[in-house]
Order: sequence, then structure tokens, then C-alpha cells
Amino acid sequence: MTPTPNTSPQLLDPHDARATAGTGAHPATVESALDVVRLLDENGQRCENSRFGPWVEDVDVQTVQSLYRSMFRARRLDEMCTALQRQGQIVLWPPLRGQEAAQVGSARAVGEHDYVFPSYREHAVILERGVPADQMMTQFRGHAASSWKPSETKTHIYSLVLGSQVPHAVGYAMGITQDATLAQLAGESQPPEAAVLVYYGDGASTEGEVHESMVFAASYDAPVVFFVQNNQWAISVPFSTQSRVPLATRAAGYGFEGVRVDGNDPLAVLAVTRWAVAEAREGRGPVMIEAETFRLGAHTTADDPTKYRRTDEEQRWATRDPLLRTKALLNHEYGVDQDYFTDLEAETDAWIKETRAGILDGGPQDLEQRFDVVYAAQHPLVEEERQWYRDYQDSFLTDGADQSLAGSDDHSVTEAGRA
Amino acid sequence: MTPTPNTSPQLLDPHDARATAGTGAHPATVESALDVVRLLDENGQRCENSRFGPWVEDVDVQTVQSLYRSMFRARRLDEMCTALQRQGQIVLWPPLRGQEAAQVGSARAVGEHDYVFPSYREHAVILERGVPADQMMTQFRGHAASSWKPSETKTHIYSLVLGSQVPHAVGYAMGITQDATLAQLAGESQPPEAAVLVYYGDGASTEGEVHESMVFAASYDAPVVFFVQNNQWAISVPFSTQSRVPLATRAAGYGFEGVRVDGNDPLAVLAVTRWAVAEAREGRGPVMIEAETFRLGAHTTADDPTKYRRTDEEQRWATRDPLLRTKALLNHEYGVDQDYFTDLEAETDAWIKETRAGILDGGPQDLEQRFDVVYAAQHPLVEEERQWYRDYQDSFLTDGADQSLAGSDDHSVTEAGRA
Amino acid sequence: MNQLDDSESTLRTTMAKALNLGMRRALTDDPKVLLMGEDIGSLGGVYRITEGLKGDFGAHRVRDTPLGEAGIVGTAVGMAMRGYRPVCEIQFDGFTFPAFNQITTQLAKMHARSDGDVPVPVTIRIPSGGVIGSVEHHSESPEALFAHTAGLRIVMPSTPQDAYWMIQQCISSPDPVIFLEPKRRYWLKGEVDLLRPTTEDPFTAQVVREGDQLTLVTWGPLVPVAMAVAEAAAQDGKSVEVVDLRSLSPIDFDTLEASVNRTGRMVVAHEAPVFGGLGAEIAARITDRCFYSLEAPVQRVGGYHLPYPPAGMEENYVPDLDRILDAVERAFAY
Amino acid sequence: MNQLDDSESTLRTTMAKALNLGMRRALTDDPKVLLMGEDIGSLGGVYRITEGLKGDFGAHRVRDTPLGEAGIVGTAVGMAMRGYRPVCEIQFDGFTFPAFNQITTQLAKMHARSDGDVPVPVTIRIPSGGVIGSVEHHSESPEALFAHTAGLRIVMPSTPQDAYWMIQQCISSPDPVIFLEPKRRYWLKGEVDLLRPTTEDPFTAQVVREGDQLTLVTWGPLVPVAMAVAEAAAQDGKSVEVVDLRSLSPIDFDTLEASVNRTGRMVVAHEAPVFGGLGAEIAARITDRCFYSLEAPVQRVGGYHLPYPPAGMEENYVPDLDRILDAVERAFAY
Ligand SMILES: Cc1ncc(C[n+]2csc(CCOP(=O)(O)OP(=O)(O)O)c2C)c(N)n1
Ligand SMILES: Cc1ncc(C[n+]2csc(CCOP(=O)(O)OP(=O)(O)O)c2C)c(N)n1
Ligand SMILES: [Mg+2]
Ligand SMILES: [Mg+2]
Repeated sequence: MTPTPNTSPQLLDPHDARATAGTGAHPATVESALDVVRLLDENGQRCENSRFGPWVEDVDVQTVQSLYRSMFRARRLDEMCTALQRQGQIVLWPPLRGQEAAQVGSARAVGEHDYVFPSYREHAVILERGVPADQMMTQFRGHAASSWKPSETKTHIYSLVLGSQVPHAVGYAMGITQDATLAQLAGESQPPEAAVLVYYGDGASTEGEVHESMVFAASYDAPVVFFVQNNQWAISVPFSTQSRVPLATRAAGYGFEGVRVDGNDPLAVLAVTRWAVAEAREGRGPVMIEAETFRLGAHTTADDPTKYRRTDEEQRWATRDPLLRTKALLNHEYGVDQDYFTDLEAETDAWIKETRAGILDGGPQDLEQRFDVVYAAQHPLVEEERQWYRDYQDSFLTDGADQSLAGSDDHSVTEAGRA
Repeated sequence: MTPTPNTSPQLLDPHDARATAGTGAHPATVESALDVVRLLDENGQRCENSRFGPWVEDVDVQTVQSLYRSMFRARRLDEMCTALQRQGQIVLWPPLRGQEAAQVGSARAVGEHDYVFPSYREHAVILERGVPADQMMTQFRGHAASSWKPSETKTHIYSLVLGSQVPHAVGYAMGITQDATLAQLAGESQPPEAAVLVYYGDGASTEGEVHESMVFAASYDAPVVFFVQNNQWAISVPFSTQSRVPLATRAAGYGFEGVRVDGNDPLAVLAVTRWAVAEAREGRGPVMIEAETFRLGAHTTADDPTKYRRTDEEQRWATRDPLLRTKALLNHEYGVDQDYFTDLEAETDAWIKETRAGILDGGPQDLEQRFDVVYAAQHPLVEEERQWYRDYQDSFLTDGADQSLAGSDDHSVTEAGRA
Repeated sequence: MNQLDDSESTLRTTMAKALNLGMRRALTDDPKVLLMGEDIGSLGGVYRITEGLKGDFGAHRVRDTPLGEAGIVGTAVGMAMRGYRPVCEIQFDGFTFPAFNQITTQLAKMHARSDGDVPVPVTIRIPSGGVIGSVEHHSESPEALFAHTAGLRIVMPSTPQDAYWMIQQCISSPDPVIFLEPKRRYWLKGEVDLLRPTTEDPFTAQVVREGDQLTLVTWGPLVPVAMAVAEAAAQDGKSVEVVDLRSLSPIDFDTLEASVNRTGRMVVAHEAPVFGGLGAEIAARITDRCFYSLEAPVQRVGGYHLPYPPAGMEENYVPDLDRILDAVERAFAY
Repeated sequence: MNQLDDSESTLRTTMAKALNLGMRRALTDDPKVLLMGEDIGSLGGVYRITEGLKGDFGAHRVRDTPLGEAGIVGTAVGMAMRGYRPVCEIQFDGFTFPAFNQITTQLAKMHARSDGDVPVPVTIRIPSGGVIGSVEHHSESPEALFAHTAGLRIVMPSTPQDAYWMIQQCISSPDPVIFLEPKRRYWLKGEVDLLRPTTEDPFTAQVVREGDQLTLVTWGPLVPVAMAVAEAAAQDGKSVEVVDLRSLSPIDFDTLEASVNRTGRMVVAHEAPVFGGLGAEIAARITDRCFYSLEAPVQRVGGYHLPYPPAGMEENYVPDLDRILDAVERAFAY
């Protein structure tokens, strides 16, 4: 998935200072973390960046089209899911609108040996990792606990306890290093270099577990890339409540590098993440990336942004829409014409239709399945309760359904509402 | 307690950049946090520091003698308590040897309106706050839950859950600000400016709660000074396991200033803490100070440092002993002669003797007292259990002591040891 | 604020609104009261319980905090030390755990650890319980994890009247209180008497329906279900007394004991898993106190020993009328 | 490592050493096993349980971690996802709480949350319990706070033999295990059979003294005290059966039920506070299962509803021989 970039020698310079480590010596500065890396301006024109530009030298029209296609599909899926939630088909939906470049650009930078830990809004990342869109929705329909198998996709399940997945990512990365150490000691061939990419939000950055993750990652030189999507809001709380300064500046305080990137610029995100993943894979990690972006939609389908933010802020960011910018790049830089977009639209319409049907196809598992997965090994209490549950459910069948008073809960509780 | 220093104007410059706040603008850099502030060299000779020197311009021979006296008493108390623990009179004792300058220097910088949150090794701080030495020991004797009243001393009790006191300090500081806000809104006169000084260690800095404390402090502009004693070790774990870089560099990532100070230089510690407390009091906080010092003794009386660290490291730091350095300053800079030290020794001997007697005087409270303090208001379960406990204890009195099999536990459990 | 006009002495409203009015009154009565939590300001909380309060009392008294539960509870403890009475909101029950250290080792123990010198009158509001059709970690019932820790008080109102009064009573308690809100009943309507609380002491249980053959004890979201169970049982000729526990720590065992000594049977129902749940403590203590009165072992009904399941299965997980009735029948079968 | 020579099939040693040998063997048998914790490397842990292991297996397998319990457990979960079997040490019971979120919402639930795709075979060793003459937070008994959470297993050995075998069995369990070590019994000596565990399944109870008039159930540090109680009762003409619970989740109720159906009486003793403690679950379930056999309500004896007290008062707080005997007498008084 990651083409080897034409790197200039200084890009691969080991961080001597960091290697000699110890108190007092480290290469990163807060200042360097304040610049925002950008390879496209707001009108979709390429701009220069001598450090990160080389990391996307291989990018051609096909690559940009493919990035655009992924972003476009993600947006359309997002719109469809928002609609489905309104129709009561989905329990809750956190829209990604506005964050497509940050997600697709970064997900493209990792490969089959790498492992990805999403938070809960990374739908475009999940699609990039090969999970079928309809399957992805079973969790949000309330039909299953998780929608894909980490063992198959090398992509962890969504984590709703904010920040909780970040130490897992670091531990997984420590495991990658341990694999290499064990192989080396056993005189075996080295496993392929691999890195971990973990996503979290500006709000989640405040959680203590994220900090401990940084400490552990630095302490064990873990090959992990911390990817913060700073979408300016944590539900109704603006970023200024979480921090006075960009989050990328945090990295220096742990002795590793933090880079701030324009999260609505897919090329810059791709370049910076490729660089970071290479740093991590090659043992110079961890690295932190802060992608400056914006949640154009509501926090979730249960949210109402008009309560807490001004439309002029939304409008300002709407002009920086990553899809518009990438479309402009395709138009102006690569001369891609309207036919391409028309075809893409048609193709996507068909895909959405099919996906929608797939989503609506399934129903919830039976609760009995939960008794199978709470423990991996046999457990007497679970067995006892499973048996009880089965007998109890069966009693309705044998006694006749009219025996059940189910549903009379809400009836008798005349005044109860539902969240 | 804090003489107003002769400050040059730029010292009191408000941090314009910080005041305008928001993303992108903050004055601190990691680089500035890498320099170690020092006003005395290793031989006790004064050295220049244009930024912090003015904060101790008022310091004269009396002040230095008084600093030395506090450090000397703390060391002698420490030695005595270590001995008492060996004799089984104290449950456990965490020695402060080597950290006297960091503690006395910083504690001198706060006054009666300020509030102090120690961790659990700040015995010299506690003495500075006016707690009698013998009283201070009741907790370590296992006789009482806490040894002094925060309501009287404006000094919180010791906290043994590492890092747990740090958010309390921030909350307390938020309360100071709230007092001012409420007074202002009510048209009342402003309460005196006050700050909070909170201590923790290099090891504790890894705890997630410390991070959340930094975030909250920055978010609410809380008048708090984070004072880390980096004594290079967290029990057996060297600082390099906690961080690749000095802890003072962390502050910049939260958008406030971090300063590194030679923790064995009482003047530098006093100067930097005075500055920091003034910053905090005047609404330009929070501030973080990292005092570089060394725990010359064991972690606690239960510890054996030979298991994990080299004596050459200990010896190197022994030459930087803050008492030796301050004594040299008194000798060379102020021409204080041996008589002073002889007198101090005699005075301290007497104090130690008296303190020792005071320590040995008391016995444990009865468990019944605990039923009074678990809740502030009446509680039926506690009442019931208290009654049961009282009746049960009384049953031994009325039935005759021979009824009790107490003590036969260890007898019957022949092979059980005790920690 | 004219809802607070004392000339209108009762009000018909939802539990959500009653909580809002209760906090409004606490904020009005005591300048030391302040609210803290994620999204409680402009948004008014994800459940809108604090709606309008920031506008009326100011951002210094209704604080949108950074996103860290340990930070929220930890700074609240510090503010309490400075004389304030912070009321913290944890957004959902499942997000209490990042603050568990602060709650268990600090908030609960500060008064005892300081030998009574430092009271910490902090109230922690937690929307609690399930059947709201949500995603994971949004439907937990953590009460037993707090009840075992000395130093905390725990309550859960089940009516607008109790919500209005108990929130005020807990805010003025000198002890820390975990205030659980039955989130699926936020829109339950009822009468609120603005002049008189149900009880002066909020840490007591209430018999909410009298009966003489079985005591059904529950709290919060299951109280209306228990009432329906008693009604269904009555149609079957069985007389069930319903006790709304209200206070989960301390537990008003005197009221329970008196009831069971009359009825001879008890069922405890809660949403949390049965194993290690609060029902165990109630069953064990009532069995001890009423050994010779009990005609059947105390029957417990609650969640299974499983993490709270996905929304599509939750109605089979949380005890409903049928399952509680089944437990009632089991008790009568002895 | 010659202690492991199979030609010597038994060894007389302390519980501390037995744990060390058990982990040594696990490290030898499976390269995926690794140890993580504060001070467990060069120092060998504050209780020296891991002494020598870093030297013999290397710093990559016996890791001194940074000082963050959430980080320890959280990264262990991640390493388990990569195929490792991390064994974490929490330095003292009172310092488990910073990791409570990772344990409760992540470690316990990962297998269920991933629909069975992600097992997390992590063992968390926690020196537990009191009467060690220490300072606050060093003597807690948090078992009930874990037992209520589905997905965890909890054990507590009381002998060197069980310590040696159960640590190995738990490390090879596919489920996460909270492994409580009765720290005041670390120097208790006993025989370890190096060839045969007490039971193949560590999640079972053991009758450690037979009797026919009362079942005294306890675990960990109180097992030797319970044995002394049975002896004292025997001198008084009363026959007490002692059950070492060993597994606190799941609980081997079949063994308890069989015992109580013979004896007709039960006392449960633990160090943790009685209110909301594990004794409640045992009492409630045994009362349900053995209602017609019980001649007295199950008597519970444990800590009071207080934070663990200062060392000078702890002997009055933790149940000792006298207090357990008192409970036994109460049971016989019915
Ligand atoms: C520990 C925890 N606390 C609170 C919540 C409730 N919550 C869900 S999303 C959210 C805001 C998250 O903001 P951010 O991390 O910036 O991610 P974003 O939603 O912007 O993608 C909150 C407070 C949670 N899920 N977990
Ligand atoms: C939350 C928590 N984890 C672990 C411990 C056990 N412990 C006590 S002191 C200590 C080392 C502390 O190191 P540091 O913070 O550097 O302070 P120092 O002892 O050097 O003064 C440890 C691990 C604890 N008290 N609290
Ligand atoms: Mg955000
Ligand atoms: Mg230290």
C-alpha cells in the first residue's frame, strides 16, 4: 500500500540526539510543531514543502483519483447512514463529514503489516482497511457488539471509552518490537517491519490514559504513530477548552516529534503519515501527528450543533471542504474533466444502493450469543445463566405467547419516555 | 513569609502572547526549559542569572542561615526517624536526605494565603509550614490517619496514591480564582492574591491524573505551581524510564512555562519558586518547576538501593549535597565561622531529643474513633457497626481477658510471616 | 425562574426538568454551589438536564470542563476543600471509570483520611441504567462498585418529586454523594411539591405500594415496572408491597425489615448483573434480620453475568415485567 | 533453576518463592509470557516476588515500567492482542484504581466486545489484604470491585502449593485473571508438589478441613486463621468444615452447596468490609440453594464500613480468630 518514496538522505537521518537519549537531548521543538504542513492550498493548488513533499513524489493522477473516490464514497455513505438513523434503522451515527481527507490520507499510509486502532468516527479508515460498508454498520444498528474481526482486518474494533484504545496501540507496538527481539535472539529471520497507527480526537487528548500512552511509547521506543484528528470540537466543547496550544506541541515534552498537518489536505496527510509510519517502522518512533480539520456535521445524530457553535465558523470551514479541494486539484493540476465525476457519481449511487440493502438485511443476534463470548473458556455461572435464559425463553414458546406480559412495561408505565 | 523582591520591570511583564491565548500563540519553548537555573555553583559560589537573580536580591546572611538551619534540622530529623523505624517505633519512613534545598527553598516562597499540597516525602516542607515535628510523625507511627489539620496549616495531608493530590491542587486554585470572581460580582473587596504549590515526583509525573491536572490548570488559568522534585529515581526505576527529556519540557505542550532549576541550590529554588508563585498569584499561571535533585538515601526504610543503583552515582551526588553547598556559601560568601555551626548543632541536638520524646509519647487512637470520621453526617450502618464494635470490645472486659483468643492467630498459624 | 414562585406549590413536570429546577434552586440558594462537566454549559448536557443554567448563572458557576473524568472529580475535590459545593456530571455511567481512582481513594476517603478535618461535599451526577437503545458503555449500572466503598453515599430517585428534592438535599449533604439518574425515565412526568420533600432525610426508602404477601424492592428505573408487577400480581390475587429503595448507601434496612416481617417474602430487582450486585447485600442482610419470618429465600432478579449487550438484545437482558413476575412466582412457590 | 529439576518432586518453600518459581516456569515454558510492573526488574519487586527473573530472562521479558497503572494494564492488553501473555504486577492493592478503567471497560470486556475475536490473556497480580503494619492504601481487599464485572476471573491462593500452580494455570488461561496474593502470608511455608497441582481447574474451591456442623468459608490470608478457628471450635466440641474458596470469580458454589447441605450452617469471613462484600453474594446464593438445609442465616464477618485504618488499629479492624469464632457462635446460637 505504501510506495517507497524518493527520500533525500536527510529525511532518513537517524535522530542521533534521540538515539543517545537520556535527559537533555532531543531534537523536537515546540516551534517546529507549530507550522502546519500543507501540500495543497485552499484552492487545491500544489504548494512546496521540502521536508514532506518528497514523500508523495510518486503520487500521480490515478492516486489522487483513488483518494478522491474513497473520500467521495465515505461522504455518501455518511449521508446515507444519517438518513437511516432518522428512519430508526440505526441506533446512533457519528458523521465524519469534513474529515475525509484526514482519514483517507492517513489510512493510505499504512500497509498489510501495520495495525490500525480507530476511535469511533473513522468510517473512511475502516473502509480503506477493507471492511464492507454494510458489515461496518451492524454495531451501529445495535445488532452486534463489533462489526469486523481485528484478526482478519488488522484493524481494531471501535472504542467508545475515549482514549482507551491508545495504550492498546502502544502495547501492540511494543509487541511488534518484542517479536523482532525474540526472533533475533532465536536466530530466526526478522519479521517484516510494522507500525501501529492510532486515532483519537482533540477532546480525548485530555484523558490521562493518552498521556500514559505517550510515556510508555517513548520509554519503549514503540513503533506507533499517534494521529489526532483535531476537528476543533468535542461535542459542544471548543478546542480552546482542552488546550491553549496545538496538540502537536505535546510530543516534544515526551521527547519525540510532533507534526501539525492540514487535515483537509489529503496529500499532506498522506505525506506526513507515510513519513511518520516509516519513522516508526524503522525504530525512530513514536511520532505524533495533529491533523487540523473540522467536523462539518453534528457530533452524532443525537446532537444539535446550533446550540453551541456559530454558523459562520461552519461556513468558513465549509469552504475548506477536503472534497472540494481535491476536486479542484484534479480539475486544475491533472485536467480531469466532468465525465470522471459523473461516472463516479453513478458508480457510487449503485454502491450506496447495494450497501443500503445490505445494511437493512440483517437483524440482531439473539442475546444467547453473548453467553458464548463473555469468556473464552468455560465458566459455571455463565453456563447456569445461559441455561436459565434458554429455559425461560422456551417457556414462552411452550406456554403460549399470551402468557408473556412483555411490552406491558411501557404500557403500565404510562409516563415513561425513552432517550 | 515572602519578601517582595526588587524586580526589574521585565520580570513582571505580563505574558502578552499567553494573554491573547488561543491556538498557536504561547511563549514557552522546550529549549528554555532545558537550561538549569542555578545561583550557586557546586562549590557554593554565587553565579549570575539575570532572569531569576533579582528574585533573591533581598537575601542576606540571616536568610541563608535560616535556610541552612531548616535544612539541617530536617536532615537530623530524617536521620532520627530512620533510626526510630529500625527500632520498630515507626511503621515506615521515606527519607528526604538530599532534597532539603528543593523543599526548604520552595516552601519559603509561599506565604500564609497560599496553600501547599505535598506528596509524602516533603517533611522539610511540613516543618516550614509550622507543623511540630513530633506531631508530624503520628501518621508514620500508624497512630492516626493524618498528622496535621489542613484547615489550620493550609497544608494538605500527605497523599500516598501517587499524583492523586495534583488535581486537588488545581481545583483548590480554581477555587481561589472563583473567590475573586464572586467577590467582584458581589462588589466586595477582593480576597488577597494567593497561589497553590503542589509537589510530586519524577515517577508520579507519569500518572494520567497529573496530565489531566495540567490540562485543567491551563484551561482555567489556575494559580498553581507544579513543583516536581526530580530525584532521579522512582524507587528502583531510573528517570530515563519515565522520560527521554526533562519534565519541565512538558509544560510548553500545555501552553505554560516550565523551568528547570538546580534542586540542590536553595537560592535558585527560592528564586524560581518566588517567581512562579508571583506569576500564579497575578493570574499568569500555571507554572511548572522541575527541581533536579537526588534522593541520597533509600526510597523508604523498607528499601535497599544497592539492588538497583551504583554507588558511584550516589557518590557523585553526595558531592552536590545541598547542606555542604550552603555551608560553603555561608563560609566563603558571608564569612560565617565554625561557632555558628557548633551552636546550631547543639541547638538541634536539644530539639531532636525533645522531638524524639514527643514522638514516643503518644499511642494509637482506638479504632472507635474511625467510626466518627468516615462520614460527616450520621449514617445508620456506621452507627450499627460502631455499636457492635463497642459491645464486642466490652465483652472482653466483662467476660475476662482470658476469654479472648487474640494473639493465637499467629500462634496457630505457625508458619505465617509478617511483611 | 418563575417556576420557583412559592405561590404555586406544585408543578407537573418531567424528571429531567425537575432535576434542572432542583439545581437551579441550589445555585440560587448557595453561591458556593457550582456545576462542572462535559458539555453541561451551552449544550445543557447531552440530556439537556442543565439547560439554561449557564446562561442564567454564568460560565464560572456552570463549567464546561476539558474532557477528563479524573480531572473533573479531582478538581471538584480541590474546590470542595476551598469551600465550594461542586456538582459534577459524568456524561454516561460507562465513563465513570476513568474517575474511579479519584472517587474511591480520594473523594470517598478524604474526610476519614484527614481525621474529619476536610469535608468534601461533592455530588456526582451519573445518568445510569439501560434500555435507551444506545451503543456500548452507555447503559451500565455501576452502583455496587460504589456501595462497597465507605465514605460515599449513593442515591437514585425514581420520580420527579424525588429528583427535585433529593438533588438539593444531596448538594447540601456534607458528605460526597453519587447521584444516579435513571436516564430512561428522564421524561417520566409527575407532580412535584415545591414546598415539601418526600422525606427530610433523603437516605431512606419509601413504601410506594402497600401489600402483605411479598416485598418487592427496587430503585430508579425499575420502580414503575415494579408497580406494574404488583398490579399484575394483584390481578392474580397476590398482594405485593413495593419499596422504592431511593438510597443505595446507606440502605434503609429498617424499612425493609419491617416490610418483610409482615410479608414473609422478598424479591430484589435491579438492572445490574445479579452476581456481586447490590441485591446480594440486601438478600444477605434481610435474611439475617428476618430469618424466622422468611417463607422463601430472597429472590434476586437482574442482569446476567455479561457486559451490557448491544441495543438489539437489551430488552432480553434487563429485567422486565415478565422476569420480575417470574421471580415473584418463584418466591410464592416455596 | 535446578529447583525445577523434576527428580525432586516436592519442595518446601514460602509462598513468595513459590510464586517466583511458578512465574519462572511460565517464562521458561512459553516465550510469549512476559512480566510488567513497577520495580519488578532489578529490585525484584517491593516484595521480591520477581527476584532474579530479569537477570535470567532479560529486560525484554521482565519489564520495569513507567509509573502508570493504566499504562501498565492498557499496554498489556495491547501486547495480548499481539499474541503475548503479559503478567502485570500492581504494587499494592490500593494502587489498582488508576487502572480501574482499563480493567473494567477494556480488559474484562474485550473478548465480548470483539464478539470473541480478541482474547486478552492478561494476568494481573495484586498483593492484597492487610495486617502488614503499613501506611494507607497498602492494605485493601478490592475483590468485590472486580467480581461484579463479567469477563474477569479472580483467584487468591492461600498456600505455596496453590501459589506455584495457580499462577501458572492463570497465565495460561485464555481469559484475563485478577490474581490476588495474600501479602501477609508471603513468608508462609509449605510443601509444593512440583509434579501435580491441587486441581487441574484453578477456578474451584477446596475443602481444607472436614467437619459436619458448620461450613466456614474464606480465602487467602484468612485460611490459616479459619483453620485455627476450626481447631478452637473442635476443642469446644463443635465440628467446623473449612473451605478455601480459592476462586472468587467464578465461585465454586457446588462445593459450598454440598458442604452446607451436610452442615446446615455457614460463616463467610473476609478482610474486605462486609457491606457489599463478596460474602453477600455467597450468603445470598447459598441461602437460595440451601434454604431448607440452613439452620441459621449465613453469618458474615469482615471489615467495618470504614476505610482501612492506620496500622495501630488494624488488628481490631480485620477479622481475627476471636471475631470469626464469635460469628461461628452466633450461627450455632440459632
Ligand atoms: C471516557 C469518555 N468520556 C466521555 C465520553 C462521551 N463522549 C463521547 S464523544 C465525546 C467528545 C469526543 O471529542 P473528540 O475526542 O474531540 O472526538 P470527536 O467526537 O470530535 O471525533 C464525548 C465527551 C466518552 N465516550 N468517553
Ligand atoms: C498510584 C501509585 N502507584 C504506585 C505506588 C507505589 N510507590 C510509592 S512511591 C513510588 C515511587 C515514587 O517515585 P517518585 O514519584 O519519583 O517520588 P519519590 O519516591 O522519588 O519521592 C511508588 C511506585 C503509589 N504509592 N501510588
Ligand atoms: Mg473533536
Ligand atoms: Mg523520584
